[in-house]
Amino acid sequence: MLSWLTEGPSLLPWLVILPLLWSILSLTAGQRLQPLIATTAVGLILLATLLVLLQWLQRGDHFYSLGDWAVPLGIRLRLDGLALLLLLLTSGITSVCTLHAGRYLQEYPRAKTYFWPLLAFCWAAMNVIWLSADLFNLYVGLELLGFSAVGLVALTGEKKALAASLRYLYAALLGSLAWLLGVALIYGHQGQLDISSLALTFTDSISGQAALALMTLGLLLKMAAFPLHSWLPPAHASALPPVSALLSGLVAKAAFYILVRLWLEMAPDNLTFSAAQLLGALGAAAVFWGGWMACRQQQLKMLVAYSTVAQLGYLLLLFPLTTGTGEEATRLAWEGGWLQLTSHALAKAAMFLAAGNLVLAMGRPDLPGLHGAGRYLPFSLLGFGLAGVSLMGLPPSGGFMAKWLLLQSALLSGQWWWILVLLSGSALSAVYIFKVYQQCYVESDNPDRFRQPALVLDLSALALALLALALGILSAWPQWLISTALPGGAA
Amino acid sequence: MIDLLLALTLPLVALGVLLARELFRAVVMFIAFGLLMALVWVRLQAPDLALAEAAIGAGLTGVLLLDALGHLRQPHPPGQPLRSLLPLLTILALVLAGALGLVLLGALLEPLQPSVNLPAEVALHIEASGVAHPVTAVLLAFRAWDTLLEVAVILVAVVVGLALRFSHDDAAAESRVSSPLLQGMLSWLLPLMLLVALYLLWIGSYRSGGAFQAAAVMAAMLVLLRLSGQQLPGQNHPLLLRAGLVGGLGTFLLLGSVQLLQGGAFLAWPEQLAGAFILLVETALTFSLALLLYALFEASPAPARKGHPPRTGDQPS
Amino acid sequence: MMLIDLLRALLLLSGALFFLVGTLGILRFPDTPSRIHALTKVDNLGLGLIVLGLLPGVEHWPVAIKMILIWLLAIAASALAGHLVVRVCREFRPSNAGEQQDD
Amino acid sequence: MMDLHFWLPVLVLFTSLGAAAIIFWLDENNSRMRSSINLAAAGIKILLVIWILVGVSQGEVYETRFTLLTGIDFVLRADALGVMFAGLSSLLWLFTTLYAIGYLEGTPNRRRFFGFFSLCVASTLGIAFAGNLFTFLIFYELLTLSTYPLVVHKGTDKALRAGRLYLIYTLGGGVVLLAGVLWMHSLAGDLSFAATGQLDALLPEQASTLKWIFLLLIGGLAVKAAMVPLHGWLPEAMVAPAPVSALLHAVAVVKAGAFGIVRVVYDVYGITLSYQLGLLLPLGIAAAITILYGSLRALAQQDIKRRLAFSTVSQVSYIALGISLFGPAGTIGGLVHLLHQGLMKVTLFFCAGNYAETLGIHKIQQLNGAGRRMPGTSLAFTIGALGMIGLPPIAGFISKWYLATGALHADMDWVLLVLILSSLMNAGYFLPLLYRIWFCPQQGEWPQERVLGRWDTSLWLLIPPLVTASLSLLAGLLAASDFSPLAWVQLVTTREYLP
Amino acid sequence: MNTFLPYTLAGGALVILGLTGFILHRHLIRRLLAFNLTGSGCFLVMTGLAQQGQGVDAVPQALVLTGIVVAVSATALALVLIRRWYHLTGLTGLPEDIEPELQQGDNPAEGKTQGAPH
Repeated sequence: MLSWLTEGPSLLPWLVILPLLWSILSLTAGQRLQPLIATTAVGLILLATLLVLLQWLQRGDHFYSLGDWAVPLGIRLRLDGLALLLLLLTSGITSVCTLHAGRYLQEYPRAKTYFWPLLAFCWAAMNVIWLSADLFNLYVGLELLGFSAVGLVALTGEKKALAASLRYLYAALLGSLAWLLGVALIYGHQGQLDISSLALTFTDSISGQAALALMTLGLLLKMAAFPLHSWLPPAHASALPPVSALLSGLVAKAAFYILVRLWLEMAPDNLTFSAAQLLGALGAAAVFWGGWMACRQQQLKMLVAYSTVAQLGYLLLLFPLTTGTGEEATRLAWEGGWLQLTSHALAKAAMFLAAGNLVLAMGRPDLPGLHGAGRYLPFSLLGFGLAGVSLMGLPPSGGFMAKWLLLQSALLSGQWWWILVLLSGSALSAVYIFKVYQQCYVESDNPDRFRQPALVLDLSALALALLALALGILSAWPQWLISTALPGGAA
Repeated sequence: MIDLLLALTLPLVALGVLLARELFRAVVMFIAFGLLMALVWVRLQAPDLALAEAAIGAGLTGVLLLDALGHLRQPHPPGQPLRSLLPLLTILALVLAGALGLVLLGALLEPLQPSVNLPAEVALHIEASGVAHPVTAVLLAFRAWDTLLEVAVILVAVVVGLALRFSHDDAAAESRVSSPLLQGMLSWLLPLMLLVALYLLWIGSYRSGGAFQAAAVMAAMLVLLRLSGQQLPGQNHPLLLRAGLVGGLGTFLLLGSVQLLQGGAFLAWPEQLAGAFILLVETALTFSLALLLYALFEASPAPARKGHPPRTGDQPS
Repeated sequence: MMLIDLLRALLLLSGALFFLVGTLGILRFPDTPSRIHALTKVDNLGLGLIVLGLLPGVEHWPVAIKMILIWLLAIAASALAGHLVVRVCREFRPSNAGEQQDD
Repeated sequence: MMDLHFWLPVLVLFTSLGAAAIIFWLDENNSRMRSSINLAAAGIKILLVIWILVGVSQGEVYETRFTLLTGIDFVLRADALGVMFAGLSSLLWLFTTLYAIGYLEGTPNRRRFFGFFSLCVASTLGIAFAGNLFTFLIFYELLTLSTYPLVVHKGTDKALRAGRLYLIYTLGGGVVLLAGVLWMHSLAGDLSFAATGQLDALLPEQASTLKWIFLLLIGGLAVKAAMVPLHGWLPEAMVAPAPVSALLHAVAVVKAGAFGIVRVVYDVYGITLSYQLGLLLPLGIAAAITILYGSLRALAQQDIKRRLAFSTVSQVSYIALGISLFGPAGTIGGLVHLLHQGLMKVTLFFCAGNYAETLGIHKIQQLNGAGRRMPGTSLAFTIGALGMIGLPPIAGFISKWYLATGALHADMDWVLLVLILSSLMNAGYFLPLLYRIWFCPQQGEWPQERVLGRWDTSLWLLIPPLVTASLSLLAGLLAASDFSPLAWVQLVTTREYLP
Repeated sequence: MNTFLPYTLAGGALVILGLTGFILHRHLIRRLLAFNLTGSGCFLVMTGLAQQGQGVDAVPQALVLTGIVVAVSATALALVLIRRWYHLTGLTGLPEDIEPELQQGDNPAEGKTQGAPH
């Protein structure tokens, strides 16, 4: 076994093949077979992810040349600690979402047929992006991800969902175009597309800067950074809960992931102090604006969706905190940023699942609909609460650990203004999260309208929330995983 | 000279597309633009792209747009196509565009210093790829990963289309054009198109052409059939149709995994049989892609039928 | 040699001229049937002339056959298209007198 | 045995954590099971704490430690000071639970209440055992979170408003504390609490930074300790059910703030360093102001619970005052008051709850003649109130005695004045109550009388205040014995002043 | 200056035009047209620029072929959504763009379509 892990072929392609196979099968098989296929596929993908983890533990970072064609001609997959973290995260969250969806979709018989293939495509696309080291391949991956996500949002065919998905699609398309143009410039000037190879030859030129700027713009649009965020809240709020969880938890992170690879890996020398500060400022603006808008929402899912805008803003603080701030501050910010991503992914997915359950249970999508929910204390409410703890960055949660690291980094690098952003952002998130909690304690006039959601719905939300919480206590391992991928500093 | 002229025409036609008063005119201009693009690809010595652009970019996209247009009224009064809500936004957009234009100009005119000579690499390895035509080699050997995912992209679009199709109204109930002359013409045009498609598929391994172009021709054939009101073979077997839709991706995956299962790399073709494998993949792709492209057209939600106009209660005046 | 070149130039030029005229016709003629007239007749003639002008220059005979085939196809297609368009026109004119331009 | 030393502090936490988990899982109507679990957990916890207590007094070390992030450890350690606080909370938790079971009998949402109640105690014990600032911060915030549902338990507008206010104050304080901890951490690394502080190495160039950090830390903690002007939440939070008030005022929240101040002064900075940096005097002045202001406000209140609340504001600052007096006597006074005030205040709140629950009494004027109707409750109330004033032989006297001695030792004579003034005011706001209870005749009907059993009220409600009242009496009477709170505090103090 | 440069520049111009149109237009199909124009511009830049440097290059051609197929998929996907949207609302633009107040009046339509929890 051990020798197979060290010497056997890498299992990376399976992480994409399996979801693709799943989608093919679920498109051709009948309705009755879907649960079986889904279970098998999720099981196999989880297994593959675990084996990939074991392989990585044995042999460390490695590349996988597809079709045995070497770079620059071919495309290669790249596995490092960061990619592995996201793979694990994706597998974990998506399988819980699958579990949730399996039960939840019984309410939506029509959407059910095409939900599974789209979900599988989405999964495949995410894995493609985490593993990809090729600029154009990332374009295809982004499109695959964007289309399947748009499809998932539109699945209910409701008016709101359609408007939201159209908005989402157009934003995604615009973002992809900007990315594609950047790729075109880079290929024209550099003659290659592999990120790691480009890192060696990337020079400070007009075309290089223009390409980076374009790609950054596209990615910012795709990750809904302020002020390009307006497409996100309706899309995430109007989708089915498992879809929202997936989108907010994982899909929105893909663009950020690429952004980091781009700047910190491909062109670290091109990131000037002011550019990094600008990115950070956008993040800060998102934190405030998203938080403020979340406070103003009356619909539960809209509130959660705006909170995503705010939380994604924190991620952008990674750039100012890693640019020219010294080794220790860079390390802290790097770990803090990715830990923030991880904990937000878990917490937000939990929160959307829980919110969906609560809406289902209470029969109303708005905040006053929650009146009296505290009486029944469904696990979903508990899940929502625990996820909220992580989002607020209160201990003991992953969110707290992440913010702690970011704060430390800011303090160490003397950029005290980010401390203010982090602290006041946390306060702002406390406001909107307690706004929800508070509703649950109000006694309702009609206590009997509560409808207990199925246990699996409740538990899937709770499980993710507990994971987000546990990340606060067990963050040493993820932290180590992240630290192995520190660009430049790993060696 | 001709290049300058053509290059100058392109933005002008594009401007026409954007500024056309009527949407229909804009779409027609767009199709013309697509055909111009095909010419441009010829001038850029990319005949594959010319074929694809004409068939897919102009042809299929045009048909899709026209078809959609037929089902949409125009709530906006014609004229003022560039009407936007905020004048500020307009100014902002123009300033942004200007800035981007300058940057782009700078980037495009900068001297090129490629660090890698990829065409040389392609020429070096084409022998090993199993095909003689470089574009096909890139698509199905060197960067087969992209192509695989690209097929998935189309499939996603089709799946979304299927998911959003109205179940209650059968699209076939629509009035379709039919005439004896058309039927007669089709009866010898269709086989010809099939022949052309197969020819394109076959030629792809050593000259311009390949799965995508062939599929586009085949899809056009299917669209023609559909428009002429004929039943498609297998139309009443949804499972068969779906199998056809996923067949390309499935075959690609399976053949790509052959080496993987024997301990090799994913998407690596067996050394001696590379050409055959690629041809197999291409054949499967052609048929499947044809169905997919056709399904893009077909899967669109059927329109409201005559007498049942869409609810117009909240239509802005 | 000279003569052939001259002839080819003449053919190509007149072909282009026919196209120009046909295009003018599409733009200027008042109603659909007359526009179709311009399209089907004049443009096909122009295409024919251009094909004829190009024929002497080809090196392999299959190419020549292909060009002629293309011409024939274009003629057939335009005839059919014209026929269909006119039918649709006739179908729609009496019922909706120009007010329903959206269908 | 080594394993047990590692696991014991966690185990103490887990008794209430586990209880919380089970209670959340149980059905709302299964109150018998719920009560059994609550009481069993409370009992087990007390036993475990006693075990630790004995061990610590014999010099054993119980420590749980693992790494959270590089450079940051999660540390639970039972030292003398922590065990002192843990002992108080676990003891009072038992009585508060008993009381709460009786108090909430038949009301809705009990599952939620007791679940969070247990969580709350778990976090309090976490605070007690926290071995470094970071761990302390974790449980400090957790305490905020787990008390919020209790404060808003009734779900009325008033409760929600109080909850909001509570959050604004405590989360704001949490943020300030976080800033302080963060700064300290970046300056001095992972600071485990140690009896003598460990910042000496940083002097003198970091002196002013250390002062700023001190301000942040104390500022954050002062919110929970309800020091003026950060006390606004406490009187508002009185809308919560009586057991919650007991919890807030005596067992957990306010005490956590005060305990945090103790930790910072003694175990982070070290009393000597704090003294050298001149940090003690400002702290003492702030405490003195709070004491006087709280008493003044208490005098003006007509609502019993609000009067008690302002009394808490005043009394808790005795602890801070004691800390700020450099010298063992002052320390003893402050720390012992932490225990004594808990016992006495919890008694008072139990009694106030009994009056409200049984007779519907909320205002002071309504108390007339209550002594005859509810003799047991009134007896307990009297003991608590007299103790608060500082009358011997009740526990409160001991605290004030040591505080006064400490003030003299520390050459801060003005403190004496504060103590005297405050005691006078204590008398001023408690004696009228006692007078009304015992000596005024009943006027008309009780506002809302319920007959619960053949005693004053139901036994669930009666026994806890009687026990805590007798405990506060005993703590005063037997102060000189080896098992009194005073004795333990003296042990703690000798360790703090050891070097 | 070679054959490819004019096309590269034309590609740049197309991108600018298309982007401006994409931002300013409100009609969804017009925006789709603008998207396609921008896409074509990108393709031109990709091929043109690469071939300026290294002569005829199969790689960008293959990439553009992929891009064309992706673009047509995008167009089809968008059209599906537009049609469905139009069918439900009679609108050809997004509500926020056309009439901001439409949003508010839109809420009661929540459970209108199929599949609402029963």
